[in-house]
Amino acid sequence: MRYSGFKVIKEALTGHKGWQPAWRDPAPQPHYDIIVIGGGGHGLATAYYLARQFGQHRVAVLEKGWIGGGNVGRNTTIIRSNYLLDGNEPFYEFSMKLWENLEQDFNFNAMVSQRGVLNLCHTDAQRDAMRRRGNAMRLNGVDAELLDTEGVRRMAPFLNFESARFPIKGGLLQRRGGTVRHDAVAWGYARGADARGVDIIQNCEVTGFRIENGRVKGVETTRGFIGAGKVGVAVAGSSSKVMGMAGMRLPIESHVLQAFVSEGLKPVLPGVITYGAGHFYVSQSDKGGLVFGGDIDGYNSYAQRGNLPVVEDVCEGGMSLMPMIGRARLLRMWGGIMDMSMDGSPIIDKTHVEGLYFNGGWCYGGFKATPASGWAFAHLLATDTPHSTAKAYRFDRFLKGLMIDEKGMGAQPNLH
Amino acid sequence: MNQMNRINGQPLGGTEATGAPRSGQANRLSGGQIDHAKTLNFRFDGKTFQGHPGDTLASALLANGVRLMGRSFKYHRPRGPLTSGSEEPNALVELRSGARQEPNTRATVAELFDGLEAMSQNRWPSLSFDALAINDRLSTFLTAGFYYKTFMWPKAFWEKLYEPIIRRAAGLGSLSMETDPDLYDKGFLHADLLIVGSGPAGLAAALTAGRAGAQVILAEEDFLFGGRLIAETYRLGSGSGADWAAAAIAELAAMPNVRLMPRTTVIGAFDHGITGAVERVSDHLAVPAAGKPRQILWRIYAKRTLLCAGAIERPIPFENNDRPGILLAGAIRAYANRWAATPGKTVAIFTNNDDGLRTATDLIDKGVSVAAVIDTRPEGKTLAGTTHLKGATVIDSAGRLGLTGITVRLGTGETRQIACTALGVSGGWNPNVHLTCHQRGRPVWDAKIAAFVPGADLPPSMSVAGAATGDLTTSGALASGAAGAVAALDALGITARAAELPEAEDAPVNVTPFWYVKHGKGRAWIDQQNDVTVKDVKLAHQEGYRSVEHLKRYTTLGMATDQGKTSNMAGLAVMAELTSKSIPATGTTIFRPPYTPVPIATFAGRSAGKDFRPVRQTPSHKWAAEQGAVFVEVGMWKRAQWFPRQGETHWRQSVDREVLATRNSVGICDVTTLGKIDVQGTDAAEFLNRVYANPFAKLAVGKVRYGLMLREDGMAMDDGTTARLAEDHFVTTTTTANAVGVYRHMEFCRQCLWPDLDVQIISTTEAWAQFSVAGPNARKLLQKIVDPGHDISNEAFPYMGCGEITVCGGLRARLFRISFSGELAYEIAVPTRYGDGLIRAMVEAGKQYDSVVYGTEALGVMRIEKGHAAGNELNGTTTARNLGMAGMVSKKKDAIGSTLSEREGLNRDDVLALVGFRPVDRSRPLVAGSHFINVGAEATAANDQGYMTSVAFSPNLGHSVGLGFLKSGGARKGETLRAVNPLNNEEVEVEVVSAHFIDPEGDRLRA
Amino acid sequence: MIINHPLLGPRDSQEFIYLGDANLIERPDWQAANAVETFHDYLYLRDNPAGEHRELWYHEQGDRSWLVVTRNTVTHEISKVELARDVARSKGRSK
Amino acid sequence: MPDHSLAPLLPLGGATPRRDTFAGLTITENPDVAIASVACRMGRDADLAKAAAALFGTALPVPGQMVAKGDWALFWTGPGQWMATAPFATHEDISRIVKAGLGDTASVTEQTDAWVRFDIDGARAPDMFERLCILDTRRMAAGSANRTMIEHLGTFVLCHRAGEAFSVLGPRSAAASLHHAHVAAAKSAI
Repeated sequence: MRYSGFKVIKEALTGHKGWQPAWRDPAPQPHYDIIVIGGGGHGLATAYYLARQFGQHRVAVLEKGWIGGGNVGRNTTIIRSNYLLDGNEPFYEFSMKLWENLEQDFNFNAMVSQRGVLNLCHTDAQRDAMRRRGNAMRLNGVDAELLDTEGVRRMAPFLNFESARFPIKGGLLQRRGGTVRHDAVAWGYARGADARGVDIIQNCEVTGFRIENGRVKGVETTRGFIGAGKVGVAVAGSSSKVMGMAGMRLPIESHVLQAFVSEGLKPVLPGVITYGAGHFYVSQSDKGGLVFGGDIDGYNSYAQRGNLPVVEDVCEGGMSLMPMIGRARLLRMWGGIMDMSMDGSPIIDKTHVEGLYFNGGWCYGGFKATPASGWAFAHLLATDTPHSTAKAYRFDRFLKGLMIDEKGMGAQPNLH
Repeated sequence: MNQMNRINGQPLGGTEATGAPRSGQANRLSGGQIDHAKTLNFRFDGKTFQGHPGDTLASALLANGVRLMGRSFKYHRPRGPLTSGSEEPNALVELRSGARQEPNTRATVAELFDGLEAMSQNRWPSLSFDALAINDRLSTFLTAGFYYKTFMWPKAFWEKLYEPIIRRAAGLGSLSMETDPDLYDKGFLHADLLIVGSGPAGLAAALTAGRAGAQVILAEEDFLFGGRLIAETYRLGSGSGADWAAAAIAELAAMPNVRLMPRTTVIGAFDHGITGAVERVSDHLAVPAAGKPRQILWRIYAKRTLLCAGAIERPIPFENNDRPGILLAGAIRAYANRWAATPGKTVAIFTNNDDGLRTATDLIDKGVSVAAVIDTRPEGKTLAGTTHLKGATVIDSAGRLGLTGITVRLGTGETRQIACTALGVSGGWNPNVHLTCHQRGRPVWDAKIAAFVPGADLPPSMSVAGAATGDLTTSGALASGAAGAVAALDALGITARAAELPEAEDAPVNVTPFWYVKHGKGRAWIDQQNDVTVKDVKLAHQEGYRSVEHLKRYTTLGMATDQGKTSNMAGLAVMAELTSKSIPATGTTIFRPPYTPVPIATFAGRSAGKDFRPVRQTPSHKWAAEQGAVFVEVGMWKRAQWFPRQGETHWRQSVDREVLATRNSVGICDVTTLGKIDVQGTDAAEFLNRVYANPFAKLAVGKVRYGLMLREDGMAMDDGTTARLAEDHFVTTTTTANAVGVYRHMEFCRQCLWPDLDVQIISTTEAWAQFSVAGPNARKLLQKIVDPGHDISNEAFPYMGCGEITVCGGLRARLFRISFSGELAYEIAVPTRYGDGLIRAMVEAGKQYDSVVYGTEALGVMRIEKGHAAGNELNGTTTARNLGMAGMVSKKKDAIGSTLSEREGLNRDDVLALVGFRPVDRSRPLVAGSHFINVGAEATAANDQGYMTSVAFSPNLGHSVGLGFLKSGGARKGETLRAVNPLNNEEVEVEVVSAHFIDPEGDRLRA
Repeated sequence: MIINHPLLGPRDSQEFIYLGDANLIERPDWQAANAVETFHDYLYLRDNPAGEHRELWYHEQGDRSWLVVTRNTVTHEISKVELARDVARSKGRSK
Repeated sequence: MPDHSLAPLLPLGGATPRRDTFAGLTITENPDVAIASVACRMGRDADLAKAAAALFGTALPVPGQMVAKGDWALFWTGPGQWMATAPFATHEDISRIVKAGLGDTASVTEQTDAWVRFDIDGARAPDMFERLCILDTRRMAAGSANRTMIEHLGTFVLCHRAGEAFSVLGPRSAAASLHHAHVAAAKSAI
């Protein structure tokens, strides 16, 4: 069924009787050409592009709970392609281009809102580093503007220009950056994949891999064995748990990242703003809530909750940057489990097991990467060759010394 | 007895009666917990009203006959209060004005004070006439999730047209956009037992624990203690519940081991028994007292927590169940009993349990007319003094801006119209399990009361008592509160005896599940704030959004400011019916912190604005400020950036002067901010030999050596100089930025890697004021400072020498012959308190040489001229090889980072190398952050040759100079490249040169 | 969180800095033939269990001790706290 | 005490110590204490104990504790580490004095000017402290010495008399911020 304004009106006038389920609820078949483990944004996008782009239709997505229940449903909804390094920038720009046509592509309004992402800088050295990054973006054909203090003031006059502990010296602006209604991304991909024949199987937890002489044959699940020609794992947050079942240790730690939303407010913020001298980034949802976050709690965790010190640290950053939000109330806090990798960049690669492929290590950049991640993973699964923009996301880059370390923090996952 | 006059330490607020007419308060009753003798004036939407101390904004407005207080989120439906507490979804207002304007404040908990100002919100032009109420007419088009299905064409219209409209319509209240003028604070409390809630269970627990001598904190979100006890009329022992509560509070207030915390909401249960609580210190005042915070965020470390948070009543959705005047039955009872106010003169009750009947009885006793009691239960005792309709339901209501009547369907099937201006609805009570879920605990179903109760997976150290457990009787609450305290203290080894308790009612509520009224084609509201109706839930089910998580996210059920406290159950029940599953099988939605919304400023406390982080000042700060220095933030330090002199209008004039004077004569710079670590022990040399990539074992006493420190992954971590003061004593310096991290790293190496090395370290960064004295006349200047006994001639004190000396007539000091500027230079250190005196003395001594004091800009210029790597080069991704120091990484010893720096990817022929650059056209400035592109090549990422890290105008060379990383840089000296800066649409042709622009052979250093 | 410091008793985790897996104590031999591989595994690979995890915390705002904390990464429950120096010695590390 | 020509500057920038008074509480800047750190050399615990007893006239304190004897006050700062303090007027060169007494049993480092010290006196002290730090100063015993965080800074909190006499030692460079935090917390509480 195609969604449209006309359809909405027609259904409204006929009692909404015609709406169908957005996706089926099929029982697992005994065998699929490709199984994607993980019904989050990346897994669903992978299945969608496998079907839409690579002609794969005997595909199943296995989700242990409900689709979209992981990080795609618990993030701060920011999209951007303002990366510095060659290994990253083309990939995230590819993702941005997919975002820009996504809704028309999968016929679901995910409210892709390109209202700009502004990273602020507070020292001359930060500005130099930002200029290097902005120029790298431009050399990659990506939009970027370096604002001075006055430029920032024009865009966000409510920021603390008077009594800031760390003065605002400018900012790097990507106008094409913005936000997306996160749940809608999972639902849109699920609906689009389902419509193209993909089986989305919820409440089906993978409990093991069946591997015979180095080749994957399928997966054991809480709903029995399911055979597969190829298995792709896209379970960021739980990557170590799942790949551990295939005997792999990963260059990844699981950490909790808290996010926060305020009560609804009339329009306050122009786009996304990030603080360069504290851990704070914020945007405003279409419903009016300030959606904000900061640093990860910093210790390994699989609990989807955090603790007060980080809540306080984030709000301190917010209050030093934009003191006019002081009387807005924080409504809800939640935590997502991040696949923090050893250089802050993801992995999309084959494994030592033939037919077993891995997608993870997204740190907290996973949401913005969803479309490109799905496409690139589908490309790898379908063609056995990495997508042109994802060639650097290899397991062996650490052994070879080819890290993709945007922040320069090294093998310290909680600092990326 | 009136508790308003009883709570110790609580300001009464209010003013003596102004003689203002009471007649305005048409719906004011007698009695209650308010001070009728005092009158408070307040304004709502510009109109003046009167209320009394003890009122909330909601109770005062109801007393004044005002039911309409807000508009709903989506359909802009007229709304009045549904509840009398913090779970209120409807009566949200903008409280106060100007910079203190406070959006989305629940009128039901806003404590009335004289001069209070409130405005209704989310309406235009006025509350009674709201243009966007048109949405209500269009509601059939605006069903759950409609926006996911449209607004997609044409693509560009989303940001330009649709979204701005949606954003303006959405949102609730608005911010003033001004800086909040109030103070906020944070604090930390410790206790044996934290009791959350002061209803019958909480008070019984507090008395039990308090009398046992335990350290007790009793936190109550209300401004009065007692919970339901002060909202009910039933007796406790010989007196009223309010009397008993007041007496209990009086006893507790006299106990030094008990801390009573009214106006304090426990917002979250975090790891290991830590709870967060927000105390509203000044929200009941017009303006906080001087120096006092508006609110305090308390972090409470209690060994045990006893949750006595009571229960929250739930409504029964029926067609048009959201009109102003339709409240929860318990709320109407509370308004009448505690606040002496009624939402209407003629009230009807709609209930599925006996508790609803109580409201009718209490209203009748207060002389409020009860038009009828509509009871879904066909059986049961009949209530006297009113029409008690059994097996009946309310199927519709009337009244555009406030309730005028209801339509009832009798058990017989016939319908009846009943005129009333208020309706009390009771669908039963949900135990308040909120905090039990904060560590992902899941409530379990209790069929007896048809509600979820706390599960077994409570946060460790938390237990639950009273109505929160599902025991809804007062006697049960008292008993379980006392028992809960005894058990909690027993776990701590404290013996307590349960407080003797008064006789109290123990009537069961006899609830028979009745989740929503099926009759009718219209809309029945489940989530009143977000306008989620029964129809929306049905549509979500039809479209496959059937898991609770999908239901919530698709319909926004339970996502409003009340977080579903009054709506989640009905939503679940409807979905359960549609999927023909039981409610527990359908699922439960768990709650997340905070319990009620908390101002962002409260979480920040004092760490806001300029107090975000502390300021570190250098020993010469006072002197520099006297000179009118311009300061710059370097981490938490404030350092002098340059020292403008008379007539200098541009920073470059000052910086050029400081550089030239230093290179031509002598300059002084405060370098105290560099980290200093004292390293001692018989193995100190071996220790340094392992933490630095280059050798240290053979450094002679009295000598200094430059050290390059790598991370284990081979990237440069930090660099600095290390001086050997004795065989077993070194002083090593770090960069300002990495001082803390390097110290931490050294402790890791010392304790975790080589635990038996005899090495002790301690930071001395703050203990010594250290100044660089650089330039041809540096020695001459210092000879006037250093005591004559110490020979600092080039022969006696050569380059890279160091020693302990005395200055200015005997003050102990340290002297290091090191140079960052490339000039003949020393660094001299004295105990910090004498740093101010020393710089004044050196400036005096330098006068005859026209010495200058230079800031961080000149420092930067000179280190770039000299080609020293600094922060811009040590960016965490650069190896020794990138920095041109590959030779320093000794292969003959084990040092952190040496092994992994051998990886192939870090040693390819074309790796980046640090080189110098100068503009071909010397008049052109260079720009840091430019990228290098070969001449003739297209400016694309594929052709990127590297990037410029640091630039400066060299007043010595008369042109701009730069440092940068260039592919195969070492082999490209003399090559011409383009430094492109597309951000500014500019590029400069540059020549690759040595990074050492000044004195490449280092003759000056050794002079 | 609260870490029960072996010398100082319960202290708020806010006084500490987290490093990660306690295996970082077991730094490999730099002279081994495959040193690059062993250092790679040592520095980059993690067990990252959902459950009991031995990890390094540094009491930066306290007594500067490095601690090995055994903590459940699902419940955050801490079952054991040791001085890292003692753990290092027990693993045969010395000079 | 060497007689040189340089005038000292107090941490808060004044010539005389700063003092702030509230009902039931005073906050006093105290520059008159010399400090040296003492760190036991590997395996020399017994020798150090002996030398320390001879020098200070008391045993070195155990973790979390402070001892005072005559001119000397000592508090534990870490495993095998202590701070030794004495009157500045008579012990300005404290590190040499302590090193001379302890010889090669310990590493000794001058710490006097690394710290700003505020003496906190009065029954309302805990009311201020509970808005500054995590430590339970209300129930802290006399002789307790702890390092914790105040205003994002690592500080020592010493308890001289339970509930009413404390000292706070913080990084000297941040003296002004630390002082501001104490005064703000005191105003907030009192």
